[in-house]
Amino acid sequence: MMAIKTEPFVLNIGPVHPSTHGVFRMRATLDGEVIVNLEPVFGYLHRGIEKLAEERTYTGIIPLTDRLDYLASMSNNLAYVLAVEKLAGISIPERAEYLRVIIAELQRIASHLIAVGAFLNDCGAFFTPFLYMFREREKIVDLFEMLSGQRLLYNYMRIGGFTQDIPDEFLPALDKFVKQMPSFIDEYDYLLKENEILLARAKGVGILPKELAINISASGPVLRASGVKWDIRKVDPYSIYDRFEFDIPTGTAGDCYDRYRVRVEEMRQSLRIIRQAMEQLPAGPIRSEVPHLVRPPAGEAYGHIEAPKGELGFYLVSDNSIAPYRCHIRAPSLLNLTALRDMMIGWKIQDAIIIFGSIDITMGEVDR
Amino acid sequence: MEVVQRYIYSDTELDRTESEAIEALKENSQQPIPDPDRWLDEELERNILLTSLDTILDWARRSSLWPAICFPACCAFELIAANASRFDLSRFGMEILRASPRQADLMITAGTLTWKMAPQVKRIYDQMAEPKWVIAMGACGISGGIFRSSYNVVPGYNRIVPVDVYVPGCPPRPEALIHGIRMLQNKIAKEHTNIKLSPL
Amino acid sequence: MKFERYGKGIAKGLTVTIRHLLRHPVTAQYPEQRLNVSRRTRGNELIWDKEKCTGCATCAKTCPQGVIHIITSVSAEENKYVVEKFEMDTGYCISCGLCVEACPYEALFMGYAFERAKYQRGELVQADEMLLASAKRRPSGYMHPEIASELPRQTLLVERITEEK
Amino acid sequence: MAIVDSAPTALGRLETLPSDWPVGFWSHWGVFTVVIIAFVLLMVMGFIWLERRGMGRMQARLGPNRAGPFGLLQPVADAIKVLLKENITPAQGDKIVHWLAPVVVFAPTLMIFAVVPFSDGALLADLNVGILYVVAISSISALGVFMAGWASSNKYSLVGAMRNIAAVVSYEIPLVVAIASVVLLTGSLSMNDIVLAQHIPFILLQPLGFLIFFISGCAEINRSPFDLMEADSELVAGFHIEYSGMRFAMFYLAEYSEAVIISAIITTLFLGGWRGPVLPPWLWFIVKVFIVFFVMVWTRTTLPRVRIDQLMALAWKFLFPLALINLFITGIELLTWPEALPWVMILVNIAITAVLVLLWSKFFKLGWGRVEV
Amino acid sequence: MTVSLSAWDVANQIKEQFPDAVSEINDQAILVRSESLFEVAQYLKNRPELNFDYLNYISAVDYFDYFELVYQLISINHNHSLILKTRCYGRDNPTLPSLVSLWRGADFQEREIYDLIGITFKGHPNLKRIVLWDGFQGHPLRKDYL
Repeated sequence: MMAIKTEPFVLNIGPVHPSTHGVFRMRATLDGEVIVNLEPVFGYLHRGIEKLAEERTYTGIIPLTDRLDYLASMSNNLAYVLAVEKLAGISIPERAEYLRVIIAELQRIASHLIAVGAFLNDCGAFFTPFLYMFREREKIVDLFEMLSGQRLLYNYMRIGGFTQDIPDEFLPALDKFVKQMPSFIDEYDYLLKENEILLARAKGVGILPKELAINISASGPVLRASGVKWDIRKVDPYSIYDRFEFDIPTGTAGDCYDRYRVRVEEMRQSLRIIRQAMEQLPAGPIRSEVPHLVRPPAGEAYGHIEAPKGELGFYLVSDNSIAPYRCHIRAPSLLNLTALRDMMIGWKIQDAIIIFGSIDITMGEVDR
Repeated sequence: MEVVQRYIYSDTELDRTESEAIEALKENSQQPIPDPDRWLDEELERNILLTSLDTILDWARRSSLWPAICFPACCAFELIAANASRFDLSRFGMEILRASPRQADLMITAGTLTWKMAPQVKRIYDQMAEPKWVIAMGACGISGGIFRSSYNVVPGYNRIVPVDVYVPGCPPRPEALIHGIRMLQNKIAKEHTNIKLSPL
Repeated sequence: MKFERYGKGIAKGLTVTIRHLLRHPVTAQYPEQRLNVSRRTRGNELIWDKEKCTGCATCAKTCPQGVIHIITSVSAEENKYVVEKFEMDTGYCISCGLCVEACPYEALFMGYAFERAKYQRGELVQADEMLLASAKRRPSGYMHPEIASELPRQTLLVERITEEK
Repeated sequence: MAIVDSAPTALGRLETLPSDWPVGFWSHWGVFTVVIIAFVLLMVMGFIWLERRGMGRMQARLGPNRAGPFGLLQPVADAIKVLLKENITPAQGDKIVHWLAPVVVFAPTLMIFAVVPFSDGALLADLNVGILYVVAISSISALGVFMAGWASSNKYSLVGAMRNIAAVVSYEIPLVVAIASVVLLTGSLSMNDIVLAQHIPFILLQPLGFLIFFISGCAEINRSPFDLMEADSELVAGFHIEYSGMRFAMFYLAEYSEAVIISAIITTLFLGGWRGPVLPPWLWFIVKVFIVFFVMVWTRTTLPRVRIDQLMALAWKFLFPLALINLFITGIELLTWPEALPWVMILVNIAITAVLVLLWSKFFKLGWGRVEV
Repeated sequence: MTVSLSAWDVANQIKEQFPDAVSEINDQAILVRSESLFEVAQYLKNRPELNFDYLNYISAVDYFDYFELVYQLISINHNHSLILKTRCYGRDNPTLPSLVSLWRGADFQEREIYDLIGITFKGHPNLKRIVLWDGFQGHPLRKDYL
């Protein structure tokens, strides 16, 4: 029998591709449909945020941080203001702490909704779960719009608290949302959790072993799906997270399905935290006295939070001027992609798409 | 399967050609492309020019604007929100997001454009079949927005593609985008087309 | 694929979509049906109060990217600044609201309207008289609670019962 | 009749069909050609409208409602716009093949309607090998798809076309075997006779056959969950990625007219075709076609896409053996109890289907994860 | 709570092994000589009491005279952290050992530093520009880049 001569070919997936969640590019070398090599190419959304931050005031950077992970602007704001507050030694009022927790958890739900919806969309469920998730996200966006006046890039947090106190109609609306949401999560689970096709597509695909996950500095749901119980909210509680009861959902296999499930469970846990925070929310001021132009003493600080995508940290170096000397961003999306090549080699293009979708990245954060 | 050595390591050849394309485009697009305004003159004469065939054609074109995929950054999510259940662009027949630029009519430039991305966007625009329109969505699309002073950001899509409608905002609300799309539809309604049927 | 559950999962999914078919959609048909935006909305323009403005240019200094151009001259008789030109580019503004927050004389507001699309790039630059408040250019309640309380209540998707539990 | 008599002898064989028509063969031919083209175009528009509106409602939104009343003119607007868009041929593509491919894809879909009965005897050609003709002709479009994929000189389109060939070749087999069991029941290959034989719809007598036919039909025409050749989120637009303007319109049309065909054949084979009380036969036919298509829209809205090796495995490991067993059982039933009461047979067949599907589901293992094809 | 290990204690442990490695110690961080960075990192990772298996982030700061690299190491098992710093002198061709062989999480971060600050990491398997294109002039995050 004569052997057929075959040759691998290079397929460019991206930068403009429906499933690259922005402008990511993968140079995949394929043998038939099987990926034999893959090289991620970044930088199509590199806007130089770290450089721009060096020439802006500490407050003026907050709009920049909005645009990092634009699906979780509030989390970015939170991470940044925590870093600055650590750097300048500012304490914030109790009410603001609670509101920060509520808002950060709402933002986590919103971001996970998109992540889960986009992942299912990548699996090929023709926009339906995505649109359902988007509808739910719209409710959170409404709440955030009520607070900040914008729908996507909120710019709501300030060093020392918030811009404005929450309006009167916020808490009743939040209460309604918290009551409605669990039944929606159940409904989504009913829609696709046990779907045979989804199980076949996602289970056992794109396995990220525990050791590798730690070694590549993965964080967030990607790390937890691999079975590492590592959540900054628990292991290094920032803000007032040590006052709430919640569990850290972890996966076992570290495959796409686990990552999807971990996100869904985290949404439930976030609702739990919001409920507790709403009960305990004290009255009082919303912002501590902070000068208009913050001038932290020379030094350095690293503030980090458990953002929806993973550990988001800001490493700030101050030289006692109104702008940071250096603002380094530890972007979870970028680091989670480190093992992309290992996870994808040997799988088909279709798997590559869902593996990529299950990592849940935002290009604004990857490239910065 | 044995894989040829050159596929394993990153392909520097591809990097070099990409780099050349970026530099060339950067060189050639230092000035903004003027906004198309020929249709404004046509508007004056449209009573004479706009035939009933044009009316039907323009109706068809504005009723089924299929957006191409060009979603670099943040505004994309307001665009998707406009497409999603609550605002539902599909009412205007726009829910078919053609992933292939060949079949799309409208490019909604949702997001910051970097120089590294610029050749790709230019290419998408060139690949779109006539007639085609561009909506510059958001501050980054119009002027570079907050990132204008950055070393890697194109100050506005009108440096590389002609823009029909500018929708300001950072990001614009979905309603604002729909308003922009309706403005574009009004513009299309006034266009006169010389039909040249290309052979099948 | 492994039909461990004999296609039960697929059937469950099908029931969810068919139930949605019978529910009322959540769509607001925009040009006809409008959602009330947030009272604090940061619309696509600035509203400038010429009377209150002292020309201190705090807004221009606070703006993270220098959208606002303000040219003042000193008026000898009244011993104060006279604003000769106040210009901003809505196509460049990111509506972050920092200028409104910073203004010490409450002379600057975010706009309430958002439909500000234009056909020409040049039309997006607004100056002086164009920035004043009018019936079509209402200020929003961002950082101005007294205005916010007069604006209509925001439409919320949570309050609309779209699905029975 | 004089005109029929003067018809060329080559067509003489078909002459027997339309003896009751006023001007004989030619008018029959002319009327039905026009009717079929109009029917296909209208049905495609109806399908596009149904799909977009129905899918919209299932996704908690409205769907197109601006162009015309209820958005009914949306497909018309799309059609006019697409037809008058620029035609682009890739510089490195094969020009002739690129030009020919849409025609090769679209023409067979019209041809199939020659044998689909709209009412008793109301069909262009009552071929005595009708269903065989359908199977034969419908495979031609796969060739067109491959031509398109290859001539575009685009990797995505090539991969899409490859997938399509693989899917069509695999799913043709369970499809034909499922048809065979229907043919066993009727004893005739003619579509008209198949409908006439259905005093009770064959979906009840052949539930397993229907299931197999429906799944492989969906796969054949690349409806979700088997829409691998277009696979929006993976292959961008699949084989027609480089097509624009009128040629893209032909692909779009072909895609939906294939859906019309599969719906029509399912209606004819399993749902009793044009049979039904009260309403006129052609209306029953259209209603049934729409119902079948609605189920396709429904599954498309709900289900994720399968992987290419799973697609293959489903055809070869699940559907093919089941189809064979179904054929075997149908044969045995016909031999042993030819006189059995229909309702007994219905119960027996449904029970057999349930047992078989459950059993096969138990044994059917693709294995999670990596599968080398 | 992630415990920040006392830099003095850890520095003493390092000094036992590598007497010349540590050049400066303050409350938060240990400053290591760039030549012995790799050995120290390897020691920190493999020593069971420390077991820094997680490289949280790498940052580089341009101080005109030198570039300061900041490594935050975390041990998932012991839940403690340590900041390791090193300095890299010279602006023309600053070079440091790469830590990719220890923590693969360093991969993209080192590439990014190479791209934006212009520090070459010896031993990195695929050191090329990550976010900018090949022909880009200069390194934007350097303080003298305009």
